[in-house]
Amino acid sequence: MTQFLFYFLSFVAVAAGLMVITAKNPVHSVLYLIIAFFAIAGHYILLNAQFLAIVHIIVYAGAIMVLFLSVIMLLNLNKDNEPAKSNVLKLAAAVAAGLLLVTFTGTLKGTESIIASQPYDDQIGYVKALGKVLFNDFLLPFEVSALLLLSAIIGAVVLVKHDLK
Amino acid sequence: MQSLTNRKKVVGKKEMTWVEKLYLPAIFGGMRITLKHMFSKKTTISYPEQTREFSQIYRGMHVLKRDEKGAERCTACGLCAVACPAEAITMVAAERKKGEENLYREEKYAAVYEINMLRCIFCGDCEDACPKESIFLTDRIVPSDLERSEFIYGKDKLVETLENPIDISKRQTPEVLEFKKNKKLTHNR
Amino acid sequence: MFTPELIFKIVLIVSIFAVTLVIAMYSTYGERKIAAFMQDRLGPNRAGIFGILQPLADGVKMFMKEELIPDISNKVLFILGPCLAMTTALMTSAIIPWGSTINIGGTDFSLQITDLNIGVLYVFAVTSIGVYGIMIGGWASNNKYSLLGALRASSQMISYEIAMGLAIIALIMSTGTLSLKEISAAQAGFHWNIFVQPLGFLIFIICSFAETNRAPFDLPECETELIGGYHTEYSSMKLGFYLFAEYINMFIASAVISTLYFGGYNFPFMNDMGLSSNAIAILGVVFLFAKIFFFIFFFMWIRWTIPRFRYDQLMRLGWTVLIPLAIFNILLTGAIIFATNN
Amino acid sequence: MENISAQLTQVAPLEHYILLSAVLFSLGVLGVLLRRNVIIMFMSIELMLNACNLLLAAFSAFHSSAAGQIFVFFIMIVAAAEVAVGLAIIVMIYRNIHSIDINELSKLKW
Amino acid sequence: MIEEKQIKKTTESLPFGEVGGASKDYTTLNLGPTHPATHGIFQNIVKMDGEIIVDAVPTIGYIHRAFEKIAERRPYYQITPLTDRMNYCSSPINNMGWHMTVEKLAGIEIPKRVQYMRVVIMELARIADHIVCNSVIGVDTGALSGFLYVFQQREHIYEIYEEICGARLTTNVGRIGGLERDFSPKCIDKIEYFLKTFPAVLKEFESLLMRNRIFMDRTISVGAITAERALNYGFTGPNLRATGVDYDVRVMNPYSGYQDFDFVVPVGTSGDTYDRFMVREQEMWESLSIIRQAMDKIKQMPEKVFHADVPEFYLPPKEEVYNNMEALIYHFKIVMGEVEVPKGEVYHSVEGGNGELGFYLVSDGGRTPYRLHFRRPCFIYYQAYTEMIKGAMLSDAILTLSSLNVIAGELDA
Amino acid sequence: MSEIIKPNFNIAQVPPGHDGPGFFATSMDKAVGLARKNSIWPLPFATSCCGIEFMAMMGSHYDFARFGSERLSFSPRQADLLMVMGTIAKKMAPIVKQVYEQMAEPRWVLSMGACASSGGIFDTYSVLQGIDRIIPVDVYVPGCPPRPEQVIDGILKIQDLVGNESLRRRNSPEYKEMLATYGIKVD
Amino acid sequence: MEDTLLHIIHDKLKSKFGEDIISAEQAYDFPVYTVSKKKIIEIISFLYNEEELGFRFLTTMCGIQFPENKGGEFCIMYQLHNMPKNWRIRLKVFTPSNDMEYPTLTGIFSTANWMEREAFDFYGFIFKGHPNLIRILNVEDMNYFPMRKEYPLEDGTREDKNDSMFGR
Repeated sequence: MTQFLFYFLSFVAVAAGLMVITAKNPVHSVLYLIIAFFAIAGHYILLNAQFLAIVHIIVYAGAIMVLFLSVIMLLNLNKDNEPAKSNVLKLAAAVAAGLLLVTFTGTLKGTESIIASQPYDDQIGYVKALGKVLFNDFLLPFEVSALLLLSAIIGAVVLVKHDLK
Repeated sequence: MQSLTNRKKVVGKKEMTWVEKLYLPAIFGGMRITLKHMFSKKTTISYPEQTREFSQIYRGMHVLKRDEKGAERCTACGLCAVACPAEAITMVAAERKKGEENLYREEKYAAVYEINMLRCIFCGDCEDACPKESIFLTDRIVPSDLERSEFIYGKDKLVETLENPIDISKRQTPEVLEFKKNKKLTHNR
Repeated sequence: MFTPELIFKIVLIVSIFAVTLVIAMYSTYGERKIAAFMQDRLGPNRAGIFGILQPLADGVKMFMKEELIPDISNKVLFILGPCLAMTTALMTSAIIPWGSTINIGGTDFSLQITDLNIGVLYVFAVTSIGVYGIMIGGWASNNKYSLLGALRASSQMISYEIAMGLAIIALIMSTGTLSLKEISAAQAGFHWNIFVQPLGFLIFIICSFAETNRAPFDLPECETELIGGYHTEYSSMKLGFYLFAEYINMFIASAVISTLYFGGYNFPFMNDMGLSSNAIAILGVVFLFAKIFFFIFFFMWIRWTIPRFRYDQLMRLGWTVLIPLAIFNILLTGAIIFATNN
Repeated sequence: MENISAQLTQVAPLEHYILLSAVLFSLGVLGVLLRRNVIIMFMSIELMLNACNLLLAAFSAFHSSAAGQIFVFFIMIVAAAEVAVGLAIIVMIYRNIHSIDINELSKLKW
Repeated sequence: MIEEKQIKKTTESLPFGEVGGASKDYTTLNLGPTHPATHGIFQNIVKMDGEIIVDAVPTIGYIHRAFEKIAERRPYYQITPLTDRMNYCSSPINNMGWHMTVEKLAGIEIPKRVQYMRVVIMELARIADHIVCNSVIGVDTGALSGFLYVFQQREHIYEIYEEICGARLTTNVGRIGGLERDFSPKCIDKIEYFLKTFPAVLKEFESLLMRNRIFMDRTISVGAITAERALNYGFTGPNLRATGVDYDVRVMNPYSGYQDFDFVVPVGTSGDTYDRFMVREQEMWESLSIIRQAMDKIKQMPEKVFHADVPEFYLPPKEEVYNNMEALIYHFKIVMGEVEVPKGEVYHSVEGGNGELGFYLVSDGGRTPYRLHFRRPCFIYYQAYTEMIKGAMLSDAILTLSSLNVIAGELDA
Repeated sequence: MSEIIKPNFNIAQVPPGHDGPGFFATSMDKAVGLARKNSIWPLPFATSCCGIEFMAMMGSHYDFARFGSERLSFSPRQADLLMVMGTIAKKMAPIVKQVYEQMAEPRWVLSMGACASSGGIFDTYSVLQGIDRIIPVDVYVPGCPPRPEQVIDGILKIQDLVGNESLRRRNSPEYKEMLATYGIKVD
Repeated sequence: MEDTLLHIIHDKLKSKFGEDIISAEQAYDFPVYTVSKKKIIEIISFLYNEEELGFRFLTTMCGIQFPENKGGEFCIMYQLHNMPKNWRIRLKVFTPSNDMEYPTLTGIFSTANWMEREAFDFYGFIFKGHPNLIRILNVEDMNYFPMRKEYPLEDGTREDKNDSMFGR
């Protein structure tokens, strides 16, 4: 049952990912990407990381993709007037990506099988466990990331401000 | 610009006090008002069951009056048609024949009298124009209908029936009512 | 397979589903009646006694209405929009604790479909994807008014979600849990969170107005400007779904507000009256619904009282008033927790 | 629910997660190479980031260490910041050159 | 949204200039002719950058009914129903204005009592007009309840109209030379009742909106126009007064005995929507006080004077028509339109609900006017709308429109 | 469609009453009609004076909401009843027709007031002499403008029509023919 | 006062424009000046700018047709207002029917824009220099000028009228 779920979600994620890059209409791309994200959220739940899954949905599906969608709507990009690349380039791109995949697979094949190094702990995905780690071991990165977000907000506002003189 | 009338009074204070800037007082004030209305008496008149009082001089559906003896007052003089800004009134005059004195008051009468109710704007000019106390607007309303042709009101719908005379005395001035008591005058005979 | 618990859960799911739909249906009726009463009118009173069948009439009419899909619009997305709106609106009810536990034949059954340990975040996630219904529908309509409505909805949603999240963070700080069940349980009796987090409550309720697209934040559909906003091009039941979703959202928002800030199923002196636990549970459900109905009424009351914002004013209110206020609230809560713990 | 998911990691081996991430990452790369629409390229980058996230979460689960998930959060933060700034740049570029074709941008001048 | 075809047809030939360089990412939006916010029918094709309006092209004439042409074919008294349908929110003012124009041409002196009765009717009409305008501003901001509260009062005004003339909206009240009948006791009661109940309701309406920050934010400095531009655009009435110019025909060129009344002319400061709203609110209070004064004056005057003694213009009383040959001849002559109007041209203006409502009448002595031109305030100031909404947001444009109180019937004539 | 899926087995003969507008159909019609007539959402196409009287009708004294019709749909897609109120000039006529065409079936039209029904006093070069020249009108309400009572009468007439209408009427060839005479295409 | 107003303005205009002021008369409460078409813009801008006159408000303007007045079949009436002094005057400009061109007033009064479009729509006056001289009230493809006396009021589509008896 759960194994089936894993393969189903994997299939959905890959298929949706494929549609993202092939869909003509940017809005469709966005919607497929959202589907892919939901599939990944499903994987997180399978991995017992519920908090991560929910945050993933809130951040990616709830915020980032809404932004994408609204930018596309704002710029009125629903016409699929994107000039296609030449077939040679397309082929080259496919070959390059395929080679990358092959490399990855080869690397994976080369390593010995990874075995769980520690006994499985199903509590790590919970808020309490995460919070402890985050605020004990990763306090500095946490603060830095806050700064990063702040600067990103300021940067975005400055960029789209109409006539900043 | 200088004042033109020396009666100028500037209205529209635009500065908000800090209390007003908080949004909430005005919102709560408004909510108090709406809540008060929620429990107040409702003004609605449930129309088909209840009817609203019409003014006695309301300008609704026309009536062609008969006199006391039941003869039609209209003499087909055409003044109402001339006075009608919508050109909604048409009539065909006819000569009264012998033996019809109880039907028609004057020697001439309207054989056909039609008002196009869809054209009519109920301005009351025909009532003003009538010199024979014949056409009056009443406080009845013209019903709506499904077919356009239904709105050509002929004499069948306009002339009051003997059984149900329509009282229009409230529309008339006291002078006219006084005048009508004088039975010697030709108009009242 | 069919344990009593599972059967109870199924019964619960079905009944919550039905109750949600019925309440949403009758919210439309309630809205019309309340609006009428607030405006010295009578409101619908021809369909059934006091117009009680009005929602049914509307529903049947909309089902029987011709489906119009504009030629140029994207058919799949056009249909997906209202469905998504409806689905996301219905999803949240799964984690709301509708009551404490009820004891049938010696077994305790929780009156909650599922207790997620991150329930608050779940509510948050579902509302945040709720906007897709509006955006997709508005975009697929291929109509400028709809598009404007969709754009307004998206930016409104993003802006007010932040303030809402910050308000919730302050609440979580004081309760110490993300589970709605625990939050409810912690408010037993009269220890409601509203007394702990009044400012947070204010921010939260304003944001829920914005998230449910209710006046004064009904910019995505405001009738006088955008005709119908995102649902301008929708007819028949697809429109019905949109309208319905709004009322479901309102119901769910009221339920969440009641649960988070007004004690959920708790009511004053619940443990002092010497009632059996089952009686308390049932009374709790009644009280929860009373609270929910009050908030639904409150939503309508506001709608028929105050004017709506302008788009940029709404943004300004969100970014320059509510978010700083919410951050201040967090700091304040933190300070108080720090002070009381020491 | 907990005891069900406790066995889950045994169901799908870690290699499968790695492979899935690799495929998704390659798809992202393919998207960047294939398309000329900046927004879609941007989305492909998001896809690549998510592939990494998935991998990190899988490692975290298999190593029973929360650090991997914490990394995912940081990646999400970076992604959010990136999207905010990146989309702002795209909007601005579009305002100026009325195109989001990557080839138009290669002039580095508008 | 509705007229996709229409937009396409119109946008092809739009006289939009190139605004700020390339115009590719501007949206054109078709407001009207059936947009809910255009109370009445006119079309505005607005060009927007996001929600900021860059340019607008108004199209009018959607209910052009050729008033001026009809007027050339109708006898004088039949033009009154036409004027009803011009500014239908305040038709009695139009009726009276028309009667006064003809009276001015024919040199008819109107007794004071009739003048005051006319003032009462006209001020009631002004209140009705301003009620519609101000409450519709409320509706367009989203506050519906206030609208329904004041509309109940408007129903009272309609009841009064009904007692005076027998109609609710298109009143056709009065005749050349006076009114057709005296105020009935019931009518006077109703006016008194209205004077008693209206202030409380108006207060309530004001407290719903006037100091509400949301409303103030929505209206202050929205759709503003300077006094100078307003005068250049020919603004009159509340819209001009909102800019600070206290031009009021009732004070500048008093007619119908307005010089005998004590009232102030409310003005605004910056000509924005809030000022227009406030000026109208204050004018309702002033109108109330004028009605009170007029009613007091009417009560002190001898009853039964409701028209001037002009048998060649004013229809003789019915009892005489029925019995008196001379009266019947006059009656026929008047109804046939054969009244002796002198040759000449005359302009008369009244302070209509929306501003100076002028009648320019050229008479060749015939039974119909030779040329009748209406100075319709709505028509004149609506062209400033484009200028007023440039740079504003879509919501502002809608509020500006409703606060200008453009009445389509008057706009298109 | 029906030709492809022809059942190759014999089914019992349907009694005549059940074919066509038989018993079941009519009671269904009645129920739907009852629902429809209590939920008529009007599209107020208000151009002039009558629009102001329509406002009075929405007001507290008359309260249109009693008939379940207070939800005005300014979008023609959602409206059931097109209320044309006020003068329709020739410039406006195509727009009225377009709005009618955009409405979803079933749709009804109420022509309110003299101007919309017949042109009223405006027998001029610029005014359409009655909207029934461009769209089919179900109910005419006379008056200039009609009193709200008259309009409510008209609405009651419309309700009667709606309540008694067969569900099949809108698909019938007669109906399509009728629309075709107005030059309105049916799909 | 009106009488003097008539003369004050007449003197000023006469001394400035001489022969272009064709006539001056007092009609009811308005001084009416008939002026020549060539100088109309100069006259109005003089009335606008001159310190003492200051006619800064265009109350209304409209076209009139006098078919019997040969050589001046068409006329445009301008009505100006000096608000502070409450002076009002009317200017009339006649033109023969074969020369419908007028200079535009939009340079001085913005409000003249639509008024001129209306005059064009009704009578066919051509205002040279008008920014957007197209029909305003009537449908774009109308091929006549409806307010001219020779055209009927009705379009003949009315069916429900029977005016054989009292026809106008």
